[in-house]
Formats: sequence, structure tokens, C-alpha cells
Amino acid sequence: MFLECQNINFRYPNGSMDVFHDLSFQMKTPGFHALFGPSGVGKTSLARIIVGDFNDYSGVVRSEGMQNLLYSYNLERLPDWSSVGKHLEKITPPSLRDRKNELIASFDMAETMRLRFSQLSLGQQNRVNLIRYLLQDFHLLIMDESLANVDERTREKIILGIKDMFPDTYFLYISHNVIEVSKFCREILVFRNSLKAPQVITVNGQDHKLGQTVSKDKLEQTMLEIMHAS
Amino acid sequence: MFLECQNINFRYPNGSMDVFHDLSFQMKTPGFHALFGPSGVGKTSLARIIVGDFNDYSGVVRSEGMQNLLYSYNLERLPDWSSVGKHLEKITPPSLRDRKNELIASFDMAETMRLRFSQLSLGQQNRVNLIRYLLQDFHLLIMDESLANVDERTREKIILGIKDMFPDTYFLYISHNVIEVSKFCREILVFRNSLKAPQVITVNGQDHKLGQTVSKDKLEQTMLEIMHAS
Amino acid sequence: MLHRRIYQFFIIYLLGLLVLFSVKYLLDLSDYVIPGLEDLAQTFRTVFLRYVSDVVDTISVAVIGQVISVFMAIVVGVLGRQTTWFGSFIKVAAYNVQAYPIVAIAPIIFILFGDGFLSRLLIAAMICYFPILLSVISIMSEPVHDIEHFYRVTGRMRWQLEVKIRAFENLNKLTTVISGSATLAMAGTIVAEFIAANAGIGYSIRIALYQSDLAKILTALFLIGITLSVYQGLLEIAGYLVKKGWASH
Amino acid sequence: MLHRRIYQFFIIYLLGLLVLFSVKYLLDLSDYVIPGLEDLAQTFRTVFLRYVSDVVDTISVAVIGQVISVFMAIVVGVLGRQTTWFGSFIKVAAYNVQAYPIVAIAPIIFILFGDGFLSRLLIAAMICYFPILLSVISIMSEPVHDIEHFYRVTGRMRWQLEVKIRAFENLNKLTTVISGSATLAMAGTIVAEFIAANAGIGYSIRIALYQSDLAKILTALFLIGITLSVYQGLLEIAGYLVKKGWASH
Amino acid sequence: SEASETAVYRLKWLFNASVIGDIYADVHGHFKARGLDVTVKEGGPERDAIRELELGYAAFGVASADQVIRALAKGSPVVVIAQLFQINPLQWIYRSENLDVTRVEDLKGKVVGITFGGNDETIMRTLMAKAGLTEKDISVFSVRYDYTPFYQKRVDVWPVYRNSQAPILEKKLGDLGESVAYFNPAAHGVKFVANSVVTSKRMMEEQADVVKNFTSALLQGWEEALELENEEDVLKTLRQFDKDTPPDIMRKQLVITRSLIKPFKDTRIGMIDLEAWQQTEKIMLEQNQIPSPVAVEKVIRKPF
Ligand SMILES: Nc1ncnc2c1ncn2[C@@H]1O[C@H](COP(=O)(O)OP(=O)(O)OP(=O)(O)O)[C@@H](O)[C@H]1O
Ligand SMILES: Nc1ncnc2c1ncn2[C@@H]1O[C@H](COP(=O)(O)OP(=O)(O)OP(=O)(O)O)[C@@H](O)[C@H]1O
Ligand SMILES: [Mg+2]
Ligand SMILES: [Mg+2]
Repeated sequence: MFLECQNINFRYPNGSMDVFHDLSFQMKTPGFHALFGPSGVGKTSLARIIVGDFNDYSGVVRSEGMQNLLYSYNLERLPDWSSVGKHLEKITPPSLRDRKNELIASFDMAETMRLRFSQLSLGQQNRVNLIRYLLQDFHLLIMDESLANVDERTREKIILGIKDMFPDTYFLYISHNVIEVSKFCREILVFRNSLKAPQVITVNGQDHKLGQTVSKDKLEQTMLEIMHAS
Repeated sequence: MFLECQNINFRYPNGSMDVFHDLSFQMKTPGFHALFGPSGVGKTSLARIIVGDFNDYSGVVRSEGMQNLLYSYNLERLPDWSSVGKHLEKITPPSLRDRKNELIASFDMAETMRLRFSQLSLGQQNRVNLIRYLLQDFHLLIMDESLANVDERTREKIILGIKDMFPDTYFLYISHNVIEVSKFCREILVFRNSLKAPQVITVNGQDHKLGQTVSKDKLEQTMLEIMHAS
Repeated sequence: MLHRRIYQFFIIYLLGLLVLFSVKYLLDLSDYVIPGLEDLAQTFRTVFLRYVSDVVDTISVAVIGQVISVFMAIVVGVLGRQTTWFGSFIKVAAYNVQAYPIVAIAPIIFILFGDGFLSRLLIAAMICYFPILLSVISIMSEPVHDIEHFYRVTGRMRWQLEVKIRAFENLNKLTTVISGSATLAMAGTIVAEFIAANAGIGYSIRIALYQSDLAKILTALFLIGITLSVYQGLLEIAGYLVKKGWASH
Repeated sequence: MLHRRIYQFFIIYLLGLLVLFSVKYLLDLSDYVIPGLEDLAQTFRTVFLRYVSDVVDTISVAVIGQVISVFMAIVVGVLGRQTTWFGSFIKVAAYNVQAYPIVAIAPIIFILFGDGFLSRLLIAAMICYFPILLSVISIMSEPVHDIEHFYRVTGRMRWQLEVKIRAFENLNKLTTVISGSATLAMAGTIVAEFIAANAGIGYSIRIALYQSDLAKILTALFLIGITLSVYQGLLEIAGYLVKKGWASH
Repeated sequence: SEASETAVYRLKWLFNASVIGDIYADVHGHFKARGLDVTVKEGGPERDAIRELELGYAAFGVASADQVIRALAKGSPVVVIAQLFQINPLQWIYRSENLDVTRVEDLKGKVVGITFGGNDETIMRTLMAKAGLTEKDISVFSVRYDYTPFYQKRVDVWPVYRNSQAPILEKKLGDLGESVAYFNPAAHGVKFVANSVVTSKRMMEEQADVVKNFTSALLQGWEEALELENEEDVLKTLRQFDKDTPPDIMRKQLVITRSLIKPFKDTRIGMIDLEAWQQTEKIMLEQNQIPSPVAVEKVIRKPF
């Protein structure tokens, strides 16, 4: 199972500049990976190219052994006609009932299950949306700022929980938080603007897991590497 | 000029728990202040109580010498019928032309001015929305996760820029980033859940300004205070 | 809400009369062109009871007609929402039915369905369904990306769910249009009666027209207007309740 | 898009004929009840040119009528969008106009406006405007919070801007409804001609009805349908261009 | 007998004085007495009895002569079994103060109301052709259903049904001191047949006795309805069906209807004026309303 992009060139139909110029990278091991880079650099665009939303790019996107690639983002909404708890029930396959409850607990969302989506705070909305994706059948899940409006402590708990529950799955986590990315991710694709070559540089993160301790030095080194890369 | 809340009690009409129970705080000096606390604790709700969006709360909200209280949030959109540059032009009073250009530069948005809102990346959308608020006449501006989707480096530049340009104005910055809040804010209202009393504790931040250096120790101390408070 | 509608109707009706009477006195028109106030009052007293029962008759058919129309519009709108060949075909068919003046196809309808209740109902529904259809199609063909994304990428999207999502997101618009269409159901029924029936206020209007009796027509318009205001008001209340019931708990 | 509409119309028309002819041959009906193919072809040849010019006449009135309707609907919709007393008053007034079958108020219209072009146009517009109105009201009365918030809190909101925002956000819905309403403008004009005019295809249909000449009516329906398909298709293209022009650069 | 035949009888127009005989026969049980269970149904502008005969929705009906001739031209198996109106009720009303139409030529330069496509157009064209007038000699006004243009004096002569609308107009104008007169085409040599009773060829062949019984019951109804001594009873019956016409007008309508259906003491109601039928066919042929002669006399079954 691996994901690979070769020489991607892409420009929006009505855009005036290339978003990607000969962008290439490989991702060969499952785990929690990141897309990192300044706002407007093309993280969302790449995510959508990977899942096949766009097709007017040149280059090759290959994903071997991955049938289900899911893209989730932070503006998604659940229909408001029933409580988010009911919605989650509805989209959970029977075999994943327990997983669902586990996720709700790990996401600190137990108390909000009886509310409707519009009655949730922004961070609660983010979380319930992510939960439902995690209950689907997928080999790669892209989380485009999916936890952007959640507080750090909860976010940490959530990431550790996900890594624990899905050790063999690919995640692409899009975030603007260097520390978080450095600490939790395995490989970090650092984006630079399209005039620089190569356009992305892969930095290895600390891949911190539940129950482990993080070396402060190593973490700072990763952060430095990222800073230098971008 | 000051802002004060006394014994605010509030519950959503169809909610089952109080969001605020006897919440009180005072804010007597202009500057860059923060609302900080876990997701779902009530930051957005308080912001909207302050600007007068809700009125079924008990308690007193007083703002002396502040006529214009503005609330901005990260999901706002600009109409898509013209470029964001044109929109900014339109809502800028003639006297603030230069300020506008200054802001655009400081927000790294010069290149996106000819695009329409829907063609911007999420972080670009956040930024252009904030710019237009800063061009209005206000005494207090609440920024509800207004920069949530912007990368850290740009965010820092923006915050420093704002503090420099508006030394005598009140800002209430809602963010989930402890470091940022500790570093840049003057007073930080740390929210705790509604069962604890008092519900908010005010922590003094480092109030870092353009051209100053931050003491790492002091910053860490502030962060610790915040951790303890919540 | 309801009684506001009613007294607003009174104002409008009185304004209408005022205009007519002004025209009458300004142009010095005789009583046979525009009836005088006395004549109107006299006619009103004479036909009032009979017309009330006619209007009740009409409104009951209109209610059924509206239900059918809403149903037809939703079915056609749901089928025609797609940009596929079939969707566009359904749309062309639905639009054509409307384009033909009902009087022109009435003979064909009578040939195919006889002259019973069915034809009348069909005519009423055909007049009423189209505006609802337009709205339904316009709402149903516009995706709500932020909500639909999940269902689409996880392969859970069924047409029922799609329709439900779009209807729910546009509930306000739909209830406005559906309660507004009461007016059309009423108009449609009256036209159907005018063409085909031997009961209802449309039938009475035809006779009044035939006798060139404007006073009777004004009485009928008054009763139609007031009944409709009530019906419309009730529907708005119902729409409000639906929204409350579905949208919040 | 356009030629798809046209051949889809052909299919529908042929299907309709097929049903009629099946009824005819199954029940062994004479040409008087349902014209035979030969009779139809003969009539078609005879009246074709005349009817084409009638339809052209009608469609030109319909186009003007539609423009007026859209204008009226937007004005009323904008005024009636508010939940104020005035807004609701305008709405009640607008709804009442529609509730009255046009034949019932036609005499009043003729008295007020004479029986020239103006009355006809007014009748056509009155039939066409209402469905557009319903959509406009439903769209105009629903705030687009995420966009309007800024203008509202900074005191920059004017009604023009509010209308512009809501129209723009619902451009797809509006163009669907407006181009769909072409159908109603056509139907409205035909009804107006049927009631009042001595030109246009509605007038020809009236004569054909007097003469119980179903073959002529079928010919007229064919020409109406095909003209409408073209007009409708052109409007859709126009709508598409408007969207493209306004929404992107 | 108990085993009664059911049949629908479709009228041409709404219930009013001009269909009194039809109603009377029903209400007074003349059909029932002959073993028929007849439902009398109102007509209307969109109704066509001949179509209903063919489709089996009706067994009997009322149709105007031009309808019958048109149907024949298109192969419809319709048969005429009685002619109700001996004089066509379709005439032109005008204000008699400043106009006197004694000859067709008097219409010269006048504004004449015509319903395009209607019988009155055919009749007026025939009259004009006979008098050598062309379209240039009069100005034609396109008539719709409401009378405002005539009330407003924008039109000089206006087509009306003599026995239904005319009394209403006459009263309205009379109330304001205006008097009216009528221009009757028959008086100028144009006999265009109006309403007659029709059935289908199949009824004629397969249920001849039902047709016979129906016809005699119907004509009995008409005879009795037009008897002078029955007038009060007749008006009472009529009021049950026609609630909108004021009593005084209704009485006038009845009197006029009598004069059109039974113009002379010795007229037998239902009598067929063959010559008028032939003239009607000829007129229609001349005006290209039918492509070729239909020999209308072949489908006329004299009622007695
Ligand atoms: N529809 C569009 N048309 C034209 N240009 C677009 C469009 N969408 C995005 N862009 C441009 O493409 C670039 C990349 O956008 P993208 O959304 O991928 O950025 P991003 O890395 O996800 O940024 P952020 O962190 O702010 O979400 C941006 O500069 C943006 O202006
Ligand atoms: N309309 C509503 N009806 C009922 N409850 C609501 C409603 N809106 C918010 N709440 C509840 O009130 C609480 C506070 O919400 P609020 O949006 O103020 O939180 P927040 O601090 O802004 O969170 P976040 O950081 O996630 O944005 C939440 O627990 C939420 O579930
Ligand atoms: Mg993005
Ligand atoms: Mg919030």
C-alpha cells in the first residue's frame, strides 16, 4: 500500500499562476502524515487532486492498494433534522458500534450527542464531523484542518486516540500548527511556493504515540528542519 | 473606556445546561486581549452577548465609551460578484486608503486582491475578512477564530501589525493556541466550565509588540498560569 | 398573523372598490357599466349565502387540488432535477403541459377523462402545480456541498437522502412557495369550474359574467379573497409548525 | 442544449399524438372527435403559415409580458420580503391579484384600461408574474448570514445590497425560475388573446374551438410547443451566460 | 316497466329558460313514464354533445346545426331527431333611439359586433354577401363575453341570444331610460338553424324504441312547458335550476323562448325545417367551413 505523486502540474482554470510545478513525493508507510505549509500554498488543492476531485492536472497520482480515499474538511455540516448522536448511529456499520462509542468518548463528545449540529460550538462541529469519517471504510483519510477549531488539549487526545485505533491506515493531516505536526506525524510534506524546486520536502516527524514520551530536543530539531525546509 | 460583565447567567433556549453561571470580569485597558478555553466552553456565546446579539441572559454587560462593538468570525464570506480587492476598496472610507494598503501588505494578501472570495484558500479568506473589519470604525473588535486557518508565521506578522496600528483599541482574540495567546495578549480571560467558580480567571500575558524581544521564561510562566487556571 | 391577513384583505378590497367607484364617477359611467353602491349592497345580500356555500365547495376541491399539485410537483421536480437526458426530458414534458392554455386542451381532457370530478381536479391541479414545480426543480437541482460531501464520498448518497437534504436546507423557501400556491390552487379550481363544472363559485362567476352582472362578480371576488386569506393564513401557520417540528426538537 | 430541447419536444408531441390515435382507433372514433392522420396533415398544411405568424405575434407579446412580470415580481418580492406590516400587506395584495380567475376580473381590466394592447399585456403579465413572485419572495426573505453579517454590523446594509446579495447567492434558483416562467408568459398571453384579442395564436385557438376543430388545435399546440422550446432554450442559455458573467470573471 | 334504460342527455348550454322543456320533461317524470332513466346534464362553452355521443358519455344531446354539419363532414355518425328552435335566437341588439335597422344596408358605416369563429360571424357574412356589402362597409368589433363595449356605446349592434341575455340587457338599459330593438337575420332571408336534438346512428339502429320514447317524452315536456296555463308551475320548476336570474327576467325569457320554439299556434314542437337545414349547409359550404356537401337531409329523422 503506498501513495505517490509524480510531476504534478496544476493551475486553476481561471487562475494566473501554477499552484504546482513538477511536484513529486512518495509515501510508503501507513501512519499519521502531514501536509504543512503557508496558507495559500496548495495543501487543499493537492488533497483534492489525490482523491480525484480535479482532473485537469498533468502528472501521475498513484495509490496502490488503496481503494477508499476520503477527503474531509472543516466546513462540512451534518443535516439538522436529527441530533448528531442519531446521525452517527445511522452511518455506523453494526460491526463498528463499539468503535463509535470509543471515538465519542475519546473526542469528549458524549454530552453533545443529543444536540443538533447547529447547536454545537465550532470545535464540537469539527469533532463530530471527523468521528463520522473515522467510522467509514477507508485506506486513506485526508483531514483538511478538520480539528482547526478544537482546543489543543482535546486535539492531542484525539490524535493519539486515532493513531492508536488505526495503526495501519494512512492519514494526511493538514494543520498550521508546527509543534503538533512535528510531534505527532510520521512524515511531513513541507510545501514551498511553486517557484522553488523541489516544491515539497519530506521531513520525518516524531510520530509520538500513546504512552510514549517525547524527546524535547528531537522535537525541536524536527521543528527546525521544517522551518528550514519552508 | 472599559468593558465589564457582571454575574452573567445564560442558557440557550433549548439547551439543558447553563453556559454561564455568574460569570464576571472587567477589562479596563485597551489592547489585544484573549478569550481562551476548551472547545464548547462558551467563548463564542460570550462574544455574542457582549455585542448584543442575545438578550435572554441575566446580569449586566457594560461598555463605557465604546460605541462600536464589532464581532467577526471565521466563517464569514464576501459576495462573489467582484474581486476581494474591489470589495475592500468599496468598504474603505477615503481617509483610510493608506491603512488599507498597509493592511493588505502586512497580511500578505497583495497577490490575491484580483481573485474572488471563492477562489481564495481558507486562510486567505480568513485574512481578507479580517482586513475589512479593521477598516471600519470600532472601539472593540472581537475576532472569533478569525485567523484559525492561517499559518503561524503569517499570523504572528498580522497580530504584530494590528497591535502596532491600533494601539488604543480593544481587541478580543479568540484562539486555541496557548503560545500565541500567552505571547501576544495583554489580558487573557481563561474560561473554565460553568460548574467552577469563578467561571473565568484573568491571566496577564506577555503583550509582545513589534521590535521587542520575548523572555522565554516569562512566556512559559504565562503558559503555566493559563494551564493552571483552566 | 391570521387576523392580520384578514383585515389587510379588507383594506385591499376596499381600495379596489374605491378605484372602481372613482372611475365610475370620474368618467360618469352608468350603473350597467359599473354597479352603484346600493346595487352592490343589494346584490350582496341576495347572493351572499348561496355564494358562501359555493366558495366552501370550491375551496374543498382546491385543497385536494393543491395536495395533488404539490405531490405532482415534487415527483416531477425530483425526477427533473437531474441534468441527465431523462431529467431534461421530464422537464420539457412538464413545461409543455403548462404552456398550453387549459381551454385549448380542455376538449382533449374531456375526451380522455370524461367530465366527472376527475377532469375538474386535473385541470385545477394542472394550473396549480407548475409554479411549485419551478421552485422544486430550482431547489432540487442545487447541491448543498458542505452537507452532501460526506454522503457522496462514502457512497451513502441515495436520491431520497439528496432530496431530503435539499428540501430541509430550503425549508423556508419551500413552505413559502407551497403556502403561496394555495392561491393558485384556488384560481385553478375556479377556472376548472368555469370551464367544466356545475357547482362552485367558478360556475357562479360564469353565470354572472353571462348575465353581465358586475355586482355579483364583485361579491364573488370578495368571498374568494376572504376565504383565501384564511386558508393562506392557516397554511402559513402549518408551515411554521412543520419548520418548528422538523428543524428543532 | 437547445436542440436537445427541440427533439425532446418532438418526442413528447408524438407520444401525445400516439395516445390520441390509440384512443381513436381502439374506440373507432370519427375524425370529428379525434382527427385522423390525414386530416391532421391536411389541416397542418393549410393553416401552417398563418399559425406560424400567429405564434410569432404571440411570442413577441409574451416576451414583453415576461419582462414586465419579472420586473413586477421583483418589485413586489422585494417589497414583500419583509415581515413588517407593509411587507405582509404587499404580499396579501399580490396574492389576491392572483386568486381571482382572470376571466372574472377581465371586465374590470377592460373598463380601466380599454381593450387594446395594454389590457392584453396586463393579463399576460398577471398570469405570469405570480410564480416568479413566490420564488422571489421566498429567496428574498431568507438572510444569508455569513455574508450579510459584516454589512449589518457595520451599518452598511441598504435594501439594494441585501437584494443583491440574496439574488446572487440564489442565482441558479432565480435563473431556473425565470427561464421556466417563459412557459407561463406564453400561456398567459394565449389566455389573454383567448379572452380579448383579435390576433395571436390564442385567438386562432378560440376560433378553432368554436368550430370544434381539434386538428387545428393540435397544429396550434405543436407550434406553441416548438416555439416555446426554442424560447425556453434561449433563455436557459442566457441564464447560463448571466451566471457566468456575474459569478466569475 | 321497472327495467328502465339509463341515458345521459347532454344540453348545449347552462340551465336557463332556453332549456326549460328539457328540464320540465325530466322533473315531471315524462322519461320515467316511458321506462327511461334520463340524466339531464348542463352544457357549456367547452362541451360538445356530439363528441360525447360517440364516446358513449351521452346517448342524446343538443347541438347547433353548424356543429352537426361539421361533424358530418368529418364522418361522425350523428343523427338529428328533432329541431327545437324554429327561429334562431341569435340576433343583434341595438339602441333604437338613433338607429333603425330595417335592411341589412342600414348597417353601413356602423360598428358591428361579431364573435370571430362563432355562428354570428357566419350569419353576418351571409347577410352582407346577400346585400352586396363588403368588409369595408362596416367596422367589425371583435366580441368577447362581456358587454362593456356595447354599454359604453362603442359598438352599435351587438350579437345576443334573444331569449337569454337580451332581456337582461334590455332591463339594464331600460332602467336608465334607453330602449332597444333587434336585428333578426331570419327576417332578411337567412335561416340558419340553431339547436336541435341529436343522437348516434348506433342508438338509432340498436335502440330505436328508446330513441322514440325519448323523443316523445322530450317533446311532451316542451309542449307542456310552453303551455300558457302552466306558466307559474314552469317558472317554479325553472327557479330550482336557475337561481341567478331574477323572476321578472325569467318570465320574459320564457315568453321569448316560446316565440322561438313555437312561433305559431299550430307549430308542432320539434318540427324539422328541412329547407332551413339545407340553407345552413349551403352557407357553410360557401364559406368553406366544410370541404364538400354532406347531404344533411340524410341524417335527419323526422320526429313524427
Ligand atoms: N477556485 C479557484 N480558482 C482560482 N484559484 C484558486 C481557486 N481555489 C484556490 N485557488 C488558489 O490556489 C492557491 C492554493 O489554494 P489552496 O486552497 O490549495 O491553499 P491551501 O494551502 O489549502 O491554503 P490554506 O492553508 O489557506 O487553506 C491559493 O493561492 C488560491 O488563491
Ligand atoms: N444554538 C444553540 N442551542 C443550544 N446550545 C448551544 C447553541 N449554540 C451553542 N450551544 C452550546 O453552548 C456551548 C457553548 O458554545 P460556544 O459556541 O459558545 O462554545 P465555544 O467556546 O465558542 O467553542 P469553540 O471553541 O468550539 O468554538 C456549547 O456546549 C454548545 O453545545
Ligand atoms: Mg486549505
Ligand atoms: Mg466558538
